[in-house]
Amino acid sequence: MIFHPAIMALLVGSLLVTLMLLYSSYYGVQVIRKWDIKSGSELQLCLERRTYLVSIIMSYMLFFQLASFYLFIFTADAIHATFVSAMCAAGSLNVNEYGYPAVIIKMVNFLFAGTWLIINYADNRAYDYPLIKKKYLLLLVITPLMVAEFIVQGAYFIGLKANVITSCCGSLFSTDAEGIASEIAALPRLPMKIAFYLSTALTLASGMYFCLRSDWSGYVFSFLSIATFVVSVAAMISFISLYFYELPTHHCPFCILQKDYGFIGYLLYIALFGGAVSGLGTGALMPFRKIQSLSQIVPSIQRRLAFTALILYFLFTVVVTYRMIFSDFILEGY
Amino acid sequence: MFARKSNVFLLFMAVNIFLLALVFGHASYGEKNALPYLRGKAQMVKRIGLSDLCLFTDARYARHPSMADLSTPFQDHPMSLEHFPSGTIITPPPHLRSK
Amino acid sequence: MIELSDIRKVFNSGKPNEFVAIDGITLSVERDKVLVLKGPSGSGKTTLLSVIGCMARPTSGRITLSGKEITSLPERFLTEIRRKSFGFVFQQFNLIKGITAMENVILPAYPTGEGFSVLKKRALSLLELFDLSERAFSKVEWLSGGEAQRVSIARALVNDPSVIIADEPTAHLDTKLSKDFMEIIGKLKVRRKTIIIASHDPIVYESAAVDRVLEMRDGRILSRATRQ
Amino acid sequence: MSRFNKQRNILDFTLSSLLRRRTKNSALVIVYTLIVFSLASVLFFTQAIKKEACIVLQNSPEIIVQRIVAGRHDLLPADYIDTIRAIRGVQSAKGRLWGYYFEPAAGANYTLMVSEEPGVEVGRIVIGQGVSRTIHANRADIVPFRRYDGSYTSFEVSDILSSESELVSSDLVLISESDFREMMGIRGEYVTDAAVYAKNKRELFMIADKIKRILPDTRPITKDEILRTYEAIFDWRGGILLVILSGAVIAFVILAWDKASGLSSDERREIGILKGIGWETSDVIAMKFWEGAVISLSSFSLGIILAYIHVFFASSALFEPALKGWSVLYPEFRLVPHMDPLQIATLFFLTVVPYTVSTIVPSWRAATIDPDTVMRL
Repeated sequence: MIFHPAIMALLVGSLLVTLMLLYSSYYGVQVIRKWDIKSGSELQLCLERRTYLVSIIMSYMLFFQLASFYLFIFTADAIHATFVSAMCAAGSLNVNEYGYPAVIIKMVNFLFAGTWLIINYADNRAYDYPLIKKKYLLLLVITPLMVAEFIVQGAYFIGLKANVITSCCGSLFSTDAEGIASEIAALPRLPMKIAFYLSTALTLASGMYFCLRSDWSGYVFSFLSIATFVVSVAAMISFISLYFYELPTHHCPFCILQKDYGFIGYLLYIALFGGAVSGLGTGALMPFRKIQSLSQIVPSIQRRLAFTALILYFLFTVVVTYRMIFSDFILEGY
Repeated sequence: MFARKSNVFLLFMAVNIFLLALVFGHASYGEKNALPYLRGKAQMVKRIGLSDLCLFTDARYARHPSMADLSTPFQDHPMSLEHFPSGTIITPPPHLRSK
Repeated sequence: MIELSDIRKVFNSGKPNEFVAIDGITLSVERDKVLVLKGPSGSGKTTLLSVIGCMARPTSGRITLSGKEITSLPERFLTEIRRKSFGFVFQQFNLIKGITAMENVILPAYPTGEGFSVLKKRALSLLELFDLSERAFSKVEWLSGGEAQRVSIARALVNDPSVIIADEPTAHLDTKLSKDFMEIIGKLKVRRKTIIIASHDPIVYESAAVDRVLEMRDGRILSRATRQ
Repeated sequence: MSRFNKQRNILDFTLSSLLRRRTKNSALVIVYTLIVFSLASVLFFTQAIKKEACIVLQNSPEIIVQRIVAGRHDLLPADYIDTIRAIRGVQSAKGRLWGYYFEPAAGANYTLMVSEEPGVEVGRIVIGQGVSRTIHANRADIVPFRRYDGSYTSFEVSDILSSESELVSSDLVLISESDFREMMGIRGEYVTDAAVYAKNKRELFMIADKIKRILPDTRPITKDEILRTYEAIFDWRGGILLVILSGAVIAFVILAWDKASGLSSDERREIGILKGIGWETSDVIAMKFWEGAVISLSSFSLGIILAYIHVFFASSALFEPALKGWSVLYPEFRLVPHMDPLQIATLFFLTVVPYTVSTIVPSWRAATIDPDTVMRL
């Protein structure tokens, strides 16, 4: 355990949010079991009020997830100096086996929280709350994930041991022979480039088609946008990062958030995350287009979401491509 | 007739944000400005061969945390809390904490 | 325009202190008329007003507003309907202290998202209607009882509702002010507002402006006295 | 546009409602600002020192070799240095002679260090600012020292180290080798420890490992370890202080919770009226959100700005008594300002997040007051 202030901040924050989610899933179970919109009973009125509370908690959670994702990466970067041969966040995350799982579970929770809020938004627009039980089932899925995040992140931080001066230095030097791999194994570049542009193009095409026709192609679009999200993250590591760092071997997807690169990473990741949440949300709403009270509402929400996703993915691609073309760095030379 | 309260507040926040930006600006300006004199200090460290900051001069073991050995703390007194602040604020040297 | 059928409202149901506030009321409120509910305190007038005004949901029974069933709407939607269709005048005036009369008047319109300057203009013209122009920017603590009453009527009108609901509006007014109040009600009636008043003040239910008086007791409607 | 207007309207009302309970809310803002201020001061201070240590100590000896005898460090025989010099990859190895000197009159501990700085020669010493301040010694003054055998000797102060370097040099007394040996009674074949430099920086660990193997009773300390130790010490320091201060944070959160949940009958009435006249639950929640945001944002930014002034303009005046403690020679230094988004984010998570969480449930409870309560008032 390293007593870095930011680590304590992350642990405290995630504990608080986890507790709030556990609290709201308690009411989630009640809603699933007892909800009856037709009734004017006091229990029903009480449950309806609880739904407001859960909505607030979830909106705060979404914000928290986003902020804590960045804080987590920042912290990993800030503590790299305490580990032998960790060069940046990528190296610190590799110090023990919980680092990268923590990053992934944070991303997943962010996507889920966003999807939940989209469903909630649609549901609150319909006078009979048709999705109420479904969204509370989803809440019961998110809560364990949040608990898992708390545990994995805690395990990562508790497992950190700074390589500081020891009185018997023999042990330290023997472990240092290999050091901690600070680089991330990168995928081959050319296939990744093809995959990245192909998936982005398909997503943009299907998104435009969906915006115009508003039919079952929403499923295709949603699936593609998630695929593009995954491919883009991989592409980030495989070749995009190289153009930003102008170094042939630096694959770290996190250093791009630093001041040295003009904080461009924020723009890229916000575009990517925003696109993924909107794309996922479009798909998540697809099955509910037939519900009578939602039939007027859902398509317009979906159109807006799909449009947002399109813009964000397009922005991401434009920034990346611009950098690839106008960077002085020539990758193929290496 | 009278200023809208929300405008007053937004103005207040704008001033705050401006001040924060000023703080950031001042910090990065100061950092840049301090580089030559930090380098001078670093040169001196090199010349004399120093290994530690001179932050805690109240006890011998607190003066050079990186040079301390297993027996340094408590050698002045078994209840060496007499050196209260540094004794609590800086750690016993890390190698004593890990086993 | 408002139809109530077999409305019941039970508080603390299932508990030893269960209390039936309204017990099977069927009623229809006509458009552009003044209706007075009269009866002793505890007779269920206030509860009935809050059910009619979409403030509370009945335990059972059905309500339709302009032909639309609103009984089982969640609070979120009910509030929107209430904001658009109803204006309320309360017994205690219930103005919010510390802010000006003008701000009090536009409070119900804040959530509609209209621009402040638009709202301000509307509030000032309403205050002018009630001869309160020069009091618009004084804090409500400094207003007299009659002025406060008129501010609260202006507030009820700011969203231009079709129905005004008033609960014991004259309880804290002297005879002259009560008569003034009924005069205002008469004016509102001319402006094609439906008005529902709960009161046991004879100045109110004997006033010429009233079209219909219903007497309530123990959560039921006793007699129907309709006037021309 | 209408959504923006709506939030602005609600903000308007929130502000006037906050102003109406001026004393209560300003007390809250003051306590909040104070919490942010103290946490931020600790954070800024430790991070700035850490940063400075990292830059300055970058130039400390690459490897320092100490001899350990019976678990404590001991004088290093000079022939060890020749052994070290013979190791492949070692560029240079030099004995360092240093030690502490307790000055009973001032009650201060000096660090005596042998050096070849200009001005240091037999009979003449160079002293740090802290020493100069403590014993009021200026250039050309004669300063007495006690020898190991109890007799006295004295040196002339030939120079005083610059005040900018106080953070590393405040308690130094630079002295010539022969004077040091004569005063401390250390024979010529011993030094305190050895500073080793490598030809290739990448081989430092290997060299340290070799030293440890050839001379098993030594302990080589590499520069990286010193830097990592400083990094860890200051993170730890900041962390521990935050843990101590967390008591204050918790007290504050309780206060916030209490303030938010213990709605006065006035506030209850007010929210009842709002709901009665057509505010929806989520509008009241938005109002409560703005209430929290107004309080948090103003306290947070004020606290940070004040802490910055405190640490970097006022030399952490409020910490000085605590840091100084029993030190007689407290260095007077001004830290190089340093701010990064991580610190701000950390502070945000340590103050705003707990505050916000503590107000969620109470504000929801306030917002779900029955709209028809207004009829029964």
